[in-house]
Amino acid sequence: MKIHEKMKDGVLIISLSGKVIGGPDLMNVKTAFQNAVNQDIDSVLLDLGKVSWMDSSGLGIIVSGHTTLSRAGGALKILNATKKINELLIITKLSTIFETFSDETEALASFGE
Amino acid sequence: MKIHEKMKDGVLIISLSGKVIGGPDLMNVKTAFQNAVNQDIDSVLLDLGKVSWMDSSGLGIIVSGHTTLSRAGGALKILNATKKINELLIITKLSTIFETFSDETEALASFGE
Amino acid sequence: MRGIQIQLPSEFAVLEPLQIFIEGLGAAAGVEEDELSSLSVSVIELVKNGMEHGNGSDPGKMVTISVDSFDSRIRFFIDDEGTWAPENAPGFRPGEGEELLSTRGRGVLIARNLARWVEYGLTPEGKTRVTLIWPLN
Amino acid sequence: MRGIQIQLPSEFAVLEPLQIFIEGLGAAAGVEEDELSSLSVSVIELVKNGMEHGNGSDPGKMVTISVDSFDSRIRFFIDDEGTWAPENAPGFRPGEGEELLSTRGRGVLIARNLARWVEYGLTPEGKTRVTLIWPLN
Ligand SMILES: Nc1ncnc2c1ncn2[C@@H]1O[C@H](COP(=O)(O)OP(=O)(O)O)[C@@H](O)[C@H]1O
Ligand SMILES: Nc1ncnc2c1ncn2[C@@H]1O[C@H](COP(=O)(O)OP(=O)(O)O)[C@@H](O)[C@H]1O
Repeated sequence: MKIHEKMKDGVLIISLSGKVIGGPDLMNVKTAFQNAVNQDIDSVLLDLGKVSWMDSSGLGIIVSGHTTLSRAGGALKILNATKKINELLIITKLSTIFETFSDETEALASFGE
Repeated sequence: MKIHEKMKDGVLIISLSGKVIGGPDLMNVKTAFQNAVNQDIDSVLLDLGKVSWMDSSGLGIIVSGHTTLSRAGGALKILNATKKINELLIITKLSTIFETFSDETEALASFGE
Repeated sequence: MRGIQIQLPSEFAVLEPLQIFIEGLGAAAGVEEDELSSLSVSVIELVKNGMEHGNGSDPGKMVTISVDSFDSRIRFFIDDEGTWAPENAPGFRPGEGEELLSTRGRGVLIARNLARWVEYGLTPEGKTRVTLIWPLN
Repeated sequence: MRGIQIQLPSEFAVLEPLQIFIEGLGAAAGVEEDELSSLSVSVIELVKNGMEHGNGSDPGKMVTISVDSFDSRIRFFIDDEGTWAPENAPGFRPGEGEELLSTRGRGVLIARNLARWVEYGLTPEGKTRVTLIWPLN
């Protein structure tokens, strides 16, 4: 798994790529969310478009990011969930919690609303 | 493994790609050499540039192609052996048997000499 | 394919190689390309549970995966060295309300949904055995 | 990583999944990226031999691969259900002349060269065990 971060229109876009599988790697994602809050960034867009494989450990990390940001008064939204990830979100009812987008511009604009 | 065949300048170029691993797949390569002989084609260039993995089963097939073509008065030459394949050719001394090329034009021209 | 057995220490480092291996075995047994990742997710969820809950993440304790294919289905046994107790096993359905935001408790739920057939039981020796059956079309 | 064991039926269909698994385990154990395929070629050569020569390609007979990593090396045992006899084992050096054009007899040679340490022996029960030791830098 790789993590890439960039700021755009006041939103931190965190992009994951590769396999999001259980193990120490996942701590880095957790840290990325925590760092955002520490830097007073409260709008985070998580781009999952390049994630080739993900399981419940990945969902756990996303939920923990949601909690971290919500507590700080911010929001975590999801961009480019693959078909397989959408399936996981639906099975676990997390689809009722997360706003998901397939278009970056739309996703970024939604934070201003 | 995939096999692709094309004629160029009177030479049959057989290109393998993917993994050349033991199993029934290899019979298709053997058949390709035999078909060439049956069609009176005696110059065959085996392109290994896209082979990602190969073991002794692959070498066995190449040697059998060499034998099939030599018996028919023809020749089998090798194009684009990867570093790993070259290593196998050297370990097994097959490098003393096979002409290898890294340039298609040069390889094709060599059949006319 | 009958008699495949994979014994692994309870270390997360083996999960990624295992995931690819399971997909490769699935492909060889005839699972369709676009179902392979659902198969591997299901198996990995159960293997992680065996490592964590069954073996307490002790690298000296093993999870053993047995794979056998039969007419139109593949059967996986995922055994660990613990003894599973039904009363300690929530997580078979999605949480509601606050629980929905738990960072855990989704593994079995996901495996059951993707694989459709996942049963908890015990080996002849009384250790935890999870059985997953994957139909082949 | 200690205690990994992979039992496989003598069927060529398992070789490709195994090849990827071995590379994944090698990577997790610290084998360098560009050495991974040499490792998997070596192991696959020995596994194929176990299937063919040890088990007579009987899918009911198993090859068992044990993988343990120690300080700066990984050890593989490749066991089959036969009993290897030294006098039946040519192929440890490249043939000369006509023999060079044999379609077979290169597996052990390749494994020995790529892995540098490959030994034939017997398990405590007297079955064939090939030991391959791969150094880690
Ligand atoms: N192999 C096992 N051995 C013992 N308990 C298990 C096992 N698998 C699952 N469980 C129990 O079922 C619960 C739910 O598992 P799961 O849905 O995968 O969520 P999580 O692993 O995140 O807790 C676990 O917390 C555990 O109590
Ligand atoms: N596991 C084994 N059990 C019995 N004999 C073996 C085993 N491995 C190798 N041999 C013997 O060593 C010979 C050389 O093996 P190898 O170099 O791999 O070439 P090949 O398998 O193509 O014959 C085999 O033909 C066989 O006689």
